[in-house]
Amino acid sequence: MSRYSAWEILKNAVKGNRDWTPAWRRAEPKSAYDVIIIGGGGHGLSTAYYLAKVHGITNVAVVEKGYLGSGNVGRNTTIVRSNYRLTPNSRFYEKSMELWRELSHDLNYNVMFSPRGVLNLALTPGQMDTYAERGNQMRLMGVRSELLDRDQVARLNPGLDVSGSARFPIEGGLLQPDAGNARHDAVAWGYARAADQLGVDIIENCEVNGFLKEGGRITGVETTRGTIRAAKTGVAVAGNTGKVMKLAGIDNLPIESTVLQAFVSESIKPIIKNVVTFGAGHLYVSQSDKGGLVFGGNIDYYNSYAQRGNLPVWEEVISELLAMFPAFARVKLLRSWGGVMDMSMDGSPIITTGPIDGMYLNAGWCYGGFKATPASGWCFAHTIANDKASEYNETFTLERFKNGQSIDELGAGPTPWYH
Amino acid sequence: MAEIPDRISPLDGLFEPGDFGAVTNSPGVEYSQRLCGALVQVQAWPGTTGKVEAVLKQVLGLPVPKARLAHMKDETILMSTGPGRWLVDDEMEGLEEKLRKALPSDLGALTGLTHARVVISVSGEKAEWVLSSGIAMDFHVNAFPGGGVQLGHHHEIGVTIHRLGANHFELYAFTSLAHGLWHWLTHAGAEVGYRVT
Amino acid sequence: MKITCPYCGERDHREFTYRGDATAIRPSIDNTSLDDHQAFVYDRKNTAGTHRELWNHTSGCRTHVVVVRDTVSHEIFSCEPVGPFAKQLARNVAKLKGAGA
Amino acid sequence: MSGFRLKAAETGGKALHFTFDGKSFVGREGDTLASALMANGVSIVGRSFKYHRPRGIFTAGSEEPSALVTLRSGGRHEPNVRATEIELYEGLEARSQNRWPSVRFDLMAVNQLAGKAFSAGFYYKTFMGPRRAGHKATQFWYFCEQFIRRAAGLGKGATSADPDTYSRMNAWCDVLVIGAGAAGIAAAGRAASAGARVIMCDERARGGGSLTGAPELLDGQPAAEWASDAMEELAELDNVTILTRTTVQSMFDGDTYLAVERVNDHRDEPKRHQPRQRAWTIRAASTVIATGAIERPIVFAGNDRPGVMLADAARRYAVEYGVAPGRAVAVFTNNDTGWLAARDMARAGVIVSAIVDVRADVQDDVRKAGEESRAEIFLGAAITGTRGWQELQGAHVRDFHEVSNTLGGKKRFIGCDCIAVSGGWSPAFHLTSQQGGKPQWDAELQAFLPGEASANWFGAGAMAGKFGLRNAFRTGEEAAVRALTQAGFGEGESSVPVIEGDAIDYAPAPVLEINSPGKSFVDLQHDVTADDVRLAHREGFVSVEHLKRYTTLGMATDQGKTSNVTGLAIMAQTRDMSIPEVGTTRFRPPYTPVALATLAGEQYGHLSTVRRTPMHDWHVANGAHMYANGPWLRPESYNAPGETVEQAYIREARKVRESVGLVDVSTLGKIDVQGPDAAEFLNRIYSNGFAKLPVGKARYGLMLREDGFLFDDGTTWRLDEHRFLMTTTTAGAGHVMEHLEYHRDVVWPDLKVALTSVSDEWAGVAVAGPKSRQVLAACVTKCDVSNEALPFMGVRTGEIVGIPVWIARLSFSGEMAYEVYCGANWGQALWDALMAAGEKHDIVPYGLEALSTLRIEKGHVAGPELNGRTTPGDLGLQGMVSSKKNFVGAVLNNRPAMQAEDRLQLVAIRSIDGQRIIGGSHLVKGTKDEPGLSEGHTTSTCFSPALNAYISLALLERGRARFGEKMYATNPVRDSHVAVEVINPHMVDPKGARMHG
Ligand SMILES: Cc1cc2nc3c(=O)[nH]c(=O)nc-3n(C[C@H](O)[C@H](O)[C@H](O)COP(=O)(O)OP(=O)(O)OC[C@H]3O[C@@H](n4cnc5c(N)ncnc54)[C@H](O)[C@@H]3O)c2cc1C
Ligand SMILES: NC(=O)c1ccc[n+]([C@@H]2O[C@H](COP(=O)([O-])OP(=O)(O)OC[C@H]3O[C@@H](n4cnc5c(N)ncnc54)[C@H](O)[C@@H]3O)[C@@H](O)[C@H]2O)c1
Ligand SMILES: Cc1cc2nc3c(=O)[nH]c(=O)nc-3n(C[C@H](O)[C@H](O)[C@H](O)COP(=O)(O)O)c2cc1C
Ligand SMILES: [Zn+2]
Repeated sequence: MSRYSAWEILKNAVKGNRDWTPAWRRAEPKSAYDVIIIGGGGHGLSTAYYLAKVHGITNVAVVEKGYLGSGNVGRNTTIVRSNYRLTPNSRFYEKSMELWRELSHDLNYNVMFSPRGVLNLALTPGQMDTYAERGNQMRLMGVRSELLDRDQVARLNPGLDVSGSARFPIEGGLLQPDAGNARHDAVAWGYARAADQLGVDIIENCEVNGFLKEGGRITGVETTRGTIRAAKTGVAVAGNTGKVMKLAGIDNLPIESTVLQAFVSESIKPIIKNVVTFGAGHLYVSQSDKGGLVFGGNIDYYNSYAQRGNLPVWEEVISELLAMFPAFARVKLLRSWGGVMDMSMDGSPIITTGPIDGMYLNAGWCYGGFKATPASGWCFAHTIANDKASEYNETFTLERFKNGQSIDELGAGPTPWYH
Repeated sequence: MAEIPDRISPLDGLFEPGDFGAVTNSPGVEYSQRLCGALVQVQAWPGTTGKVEAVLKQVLGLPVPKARLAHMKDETILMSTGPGRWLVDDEMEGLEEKLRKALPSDLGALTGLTHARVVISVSGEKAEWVLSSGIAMDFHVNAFPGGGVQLGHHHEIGVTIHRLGANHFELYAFTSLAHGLWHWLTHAGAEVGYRVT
Repeated sequence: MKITCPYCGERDHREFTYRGDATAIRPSIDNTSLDDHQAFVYDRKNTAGTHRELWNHTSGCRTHVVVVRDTVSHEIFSCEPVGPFAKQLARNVAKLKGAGA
Repeated sequence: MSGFRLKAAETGGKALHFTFDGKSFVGREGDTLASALMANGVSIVGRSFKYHRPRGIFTAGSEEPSALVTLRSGGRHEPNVRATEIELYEGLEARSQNRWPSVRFDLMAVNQLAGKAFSAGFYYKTFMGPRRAGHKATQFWYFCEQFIRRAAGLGKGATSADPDTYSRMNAWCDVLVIGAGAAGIAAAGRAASAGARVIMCDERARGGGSLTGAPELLDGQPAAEWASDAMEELAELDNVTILTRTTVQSMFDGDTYLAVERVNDHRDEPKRHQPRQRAWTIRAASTVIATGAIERPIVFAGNDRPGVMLADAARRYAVEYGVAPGRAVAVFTNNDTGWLAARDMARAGVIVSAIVDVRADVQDDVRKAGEESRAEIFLGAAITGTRGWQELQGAHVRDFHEVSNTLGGKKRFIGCDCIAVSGGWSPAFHLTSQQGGKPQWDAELQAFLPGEASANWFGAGAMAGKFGLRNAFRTGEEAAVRALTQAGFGEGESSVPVIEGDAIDYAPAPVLEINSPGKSFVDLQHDVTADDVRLAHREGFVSVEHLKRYTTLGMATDQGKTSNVTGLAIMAQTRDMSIPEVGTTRFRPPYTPVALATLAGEQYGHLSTVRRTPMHDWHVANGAHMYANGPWLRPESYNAPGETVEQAYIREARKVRESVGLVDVSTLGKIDVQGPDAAEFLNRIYSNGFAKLPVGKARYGLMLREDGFLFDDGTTWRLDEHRFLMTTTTAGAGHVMEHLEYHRDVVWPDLKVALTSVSDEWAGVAVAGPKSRQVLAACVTKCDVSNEALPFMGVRTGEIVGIPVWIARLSFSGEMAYEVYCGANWGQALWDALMAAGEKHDIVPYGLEALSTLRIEKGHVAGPELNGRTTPGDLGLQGMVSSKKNFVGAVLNNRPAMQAEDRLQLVAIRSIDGQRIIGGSHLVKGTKDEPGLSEGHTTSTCFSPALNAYISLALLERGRARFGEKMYATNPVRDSHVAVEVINPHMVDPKGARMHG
């Protein structure tokens, strides 16, 4: 398999692009592996990659029920940031940023990580203070952040309504200049290709529908393509955590599945620079390289495993978008879709050994797991390889809910539909 | 002793009589507003519904309407607004005291809402059309007959709606949000023309 | 989705507020077991399929209801009242359904 | 292509003037922009997305991939409008897009030269840039990206707000009929006859669907006339609503549909008082979907040249618009409908130069239609390439063997400036797919059909694969009967017309690509070629969803309406599989792109409603800067001319401590809690005791969430044995109400408690300061306000200027203070009366800033401290957590981590050297340059006139043990680093002498 480069492209172009080979092998499941990762999303694939690359564990299979990247990694609004307030989150997501910055080289795949800046708009002086508090925490943690006033915000994103007569007039905003977005599909494909090159088997169209248990220990999985044994089984199935864990007899988890919708407009020439979020409601928007405005907002407030949402959230999200950018009035919505979110009870993730021997759980990503993809895989690989959390995920346990150490970034309490 | 100052409607200053929007010969809708002399919510306990109904009947001289209906007599409107719950709108003040005497707390609860709502009347040929444009509710007479009462909302503004006739509604709007409701009514009414009286 | 409120009739789900899994029962007021409370607050079956859940008709009569809904297809199978007036309202539901409202 | 207006049509219709790229043209009433451009011989309308190749008009409807223009200007500027849909109006102004400098000569077309290198997925393989560490690693891509972003994209967005308005409509019906073609009309008629409430929507300007250009006679009448009569008759029925120019965009759960009515897009600007568009939310008991079918092309080399279009579109231009799509039209087809298109065009006066059919033979009546068109016939042949520079000049034809899918024989040239292609028909089941319905492949029809119903809908006509007018009418009525049954109605009456005309076979030959040298386009807008599909295959992107994402096939503004099936066919062939084995991608809403403002509806420009207190206008008139607090607007401070907010609030706060001030507290949440069990209920809700609160007394209460964290606070007054008035924070009111109702209904339904929001019933004014009692004494009647009669926390009724009031002696500021409540309609009068009574004490109105300053000085917590992560213990309120009773949150509040000593605890800090402490600071030990890690942070910051210092409340690790410690309040994002001392938060009057006095 060839390395990708501009030179390769030219060479192939001359030959009519006839020599390109599959980005990853269509592996057939073997009967046993050292590690099985369930879920061919961003987290599952990155876990496999770091298992092979960092820990030298290459006898690994990633089993994916549909096509690779068919879950949330393929349907998110691609925001990558580490502008967190609470220390455990801050440390973890900044680790992720470090990995993002090197990722295209590391994978020899351009994941189009684009540090165009993530800007949170503040709409009251009180919100400015809250943002300053967060911005300062970022600085103290070594993460770049800037508090911008109204003029600075407007200069970066000319279409913003900064008239001051708005229902929620813009005061300024918090900018993380090194944050931005990345091309979602490329992240999945890039990890898959790189893992595959290190010997990982990527097995698509293979749904896990049971677990093998011996003496209270998980020893493999049953799938639509047969039984596969493994010394260790990692679960990274995002919105499907509830379903999959039930197969292992875990009936209760601090997770609820809900739908989050995303939207993309028709392509227009570049009009906004940053990823912009609105402070008076839940809304975020950026412009894709293709020119579409990619945006999203609140979850549909009820539990759901349907990958589609409903109209009230459209109306809410789009009204907010136009309150921020009134000039987008006649830009047209092209497509909307939904993804199933694993909302944890405090809005923060879980990367842990257990809850059964031989099993490892990676879940609870809510709206925000795309940006975590590299660090999540890195930490999960560490946890699986060493049977022990790394320093970055030692607080992301299941026990925290029991002992009162929730990591509640929003302070919304154990009410997933408010996170 | 000083005379009690006039009550001021939350719509004062906005509610300007005249014809607006696409009025050609006659407006599609007419709007007017009023404050209630007294507006009182009555809530029965699960076991006392019958007794409360008897009290209401006796004090108001009105039969008690079934769910989602209203009865009117003279200046009094008795609306059913929830399970074991009614709203009494009376032209005269003093209703709350009258009811309180007749209704001890082991029968039910009374809450004065006289200042909490302003009543906006929407009438005319296009009344149903205008209301449908902003309230997610089936206004067809089969679903919402004359004499009916429904609770609904326009965005975050809750409204209790009493249909007096085919083309006549009264909206009980929250005082602090009345501006917003009025804003929408003028927007929606402009297309068919509206008269403010 | 449309939910048939036992008092108001069939309405758009936007008028209702989701209030979570209805199978999670709050321990009684004099139960002081930490485990029981933890289970109630944090543990969820998170069912894929038929789900009993609470909704409140916030933009209508403010009645709480237990809705049985499929979390995969979003089909709604039933809507029963809870709360002090549950019994009274249960009769209403039957009527409302009959009227096709 | 060089279209022109056909002779027969030259005189009809009013002339309408319009411009395209600044050039003036004349069209006719009834034209679309596309037909008018075509009539004027304009053939290049735009440029493609990637290669910037010239693009013409491809279809005659909403499925158009190519003819996208920018319409109007200023705030009405709108990019990416399909010329095939926009109805011509006088003065229409359109521009081509994605080209520079002009549409005929576009410099960006150099992209084509690198065509092979620009193949699918090329970005992923390069632009990684030189390998460098850290931030620099990504800079190369970030740099390149800006150029790529500029080259991509279609039209430009507007830069100013839209002057138009938008509206919404809610509708309910028994039977919704989507599509007003033959099937839709039949369904609506049948449903109406049964007395059902019917709504019928069609996206076109007039109903009739394919009937408008159909050659058949219905009941002896031309189809178009019959259709318009039928539409009129339906429109007259009371139980039928017909919405034209209305596209049903989305099907949602529970038979809820979103439809968009283009009320005024066919006009220069909206009629006065009318919205531009209206978004309908239609809730149906049952639905008939009769959305017809979309024609698809055959892919061949050079098939993107302007002049290549769909056969039915070419036919419609000739028959419906009286415009010849070219001087010489060649038809290329794999099915019979292409032949009928040729015949109908010829009948309308168009010269059809050739009919090329991949099939070796056709039925006699089809052959007859061919003869009537006077075209040269090529059977068992295919177009293998086109000739022309920018526009089409002719095509190459070779023999084609359908079964082996191979080309043979000699290349022949046919002159033509338009190729009308038909690759068969794809039923328009987009709406059902949106709901997750799995389409099913019909091998006979070579098409996906909608598959099983996921909700109460019934397909009819071409949408259900029932082609032909007779089928359309029959299945339309059948679907209506099923829908009627579903909605609880009888069967109604049938009224199918007598149909005279062709009965043809719609099944095409399974040929969707002619593989010959040259660029063959599958997705015309995104420039996805057949080679790209094969490349995707080679690289392993073989799942349809991967194919789509890797090549962007079907992801353009047309969402692949005319390209999805051809793309699948090529992938299927490459994988040596059948099309259904390859599968199809999922359609998602909306059906066609929808203006964002339409979806915001009447909310465009009016986000959430403001809640206003009765004194709102007074505040504004008296210099208040209004500030969003929850849904309310509240005065921040009352600024005298020239005064800054800081100067104003310091003045206001000082005045309160010295004399007296008043503040509007109408925004506090107020809940009427009544009933025999009200006290018990409150006792379970609050963490402190309420059972024994005496009548006529208020108590400050804390509420916890289920998880034991602080939720809200406020005072609750016992007005009566069984009647309480609870107040909540302004922002928390809604959630508290829901919390209470939930517990009453779900947890303790046996308690007799009534809960009613009375926030809007009461206006509230707080009067605070050492002179507050004198102010009240001067205006209150029927109530003794002396310290003895109205002690601290006492609640009484009285009157002020005749207005009945509740007076509660509460203090948020630490001063002697009262809250006075009256009916909201008297709020302003009460305010005026208190202002007048305070005049001789120089009473001042004070805003949120001063309010906050006073409570900070006193160490009272509020919103910023109740951040959802704090416990009563954290805030020094452990004393308010009863250990003698059970209440909501009690058990989980006792978890060890929540009682731990190393938590962040409430303290105050005071600036040591007079430097200002700025909001959002963190508490650290280190220097400005090396601050170290955060040990805590400020929550509420102000200048304290009482202490004459900058102070702040703060949450600090183990804070209560650290009074007296010196630290820094660091604020790097605001560039400050202030030396502070940690102090007890009860800064002013810790013993409470002032408020008890
Ligand atoms: C609309 C939307 C917008 C979002 N926006 C952002 C954003 O802007 N920024 C951000 O950081 N995050 C965002 N997120 C969240 C982010 O996408 C997810 O948190 C993250 O992708 C989850 O991790 P993953 O990639 O491993 O999940 P997935 O991609 O969902 O991977 C899980 C995989 O497991 C597979 N699977 C499930 N069950 C089985 C089984 N039984 N057997 C085999 N395989 C199985 C699934 O098919 C799936 O492919 C968004 C999410 C959504 C839905
Ligand atoms: N040229 C041809 O030969 C040709 C082409 C198409 C159909 N037909 C024939 O015409 C008859 C089809 O009748 P039919 O009624 O099934 O289809 P139709 O094409 O006559 O009508 C479908 C109608 O639905 C409308 N529509 C589509 N999607 C919509 C949406 N989302 N919202 C609102 N409106 C929408 C279209 O504008 C159109 O008017 C059949 O006989 C068919 O074979 C013939
Ligand atoms: C960042 C981003 C940008 C997208 N841009 C487009 C687009 O330009 N055109 C399009 O058709 N779909 C676009 N999509 C949506 C996908 O087509 C698709 O809807 C999404 O991946 C979910 O898959 P599904 O609809 O097959 O369930 C985009 C998706 C994402 C995540
Ligand atoms: Zn209700």
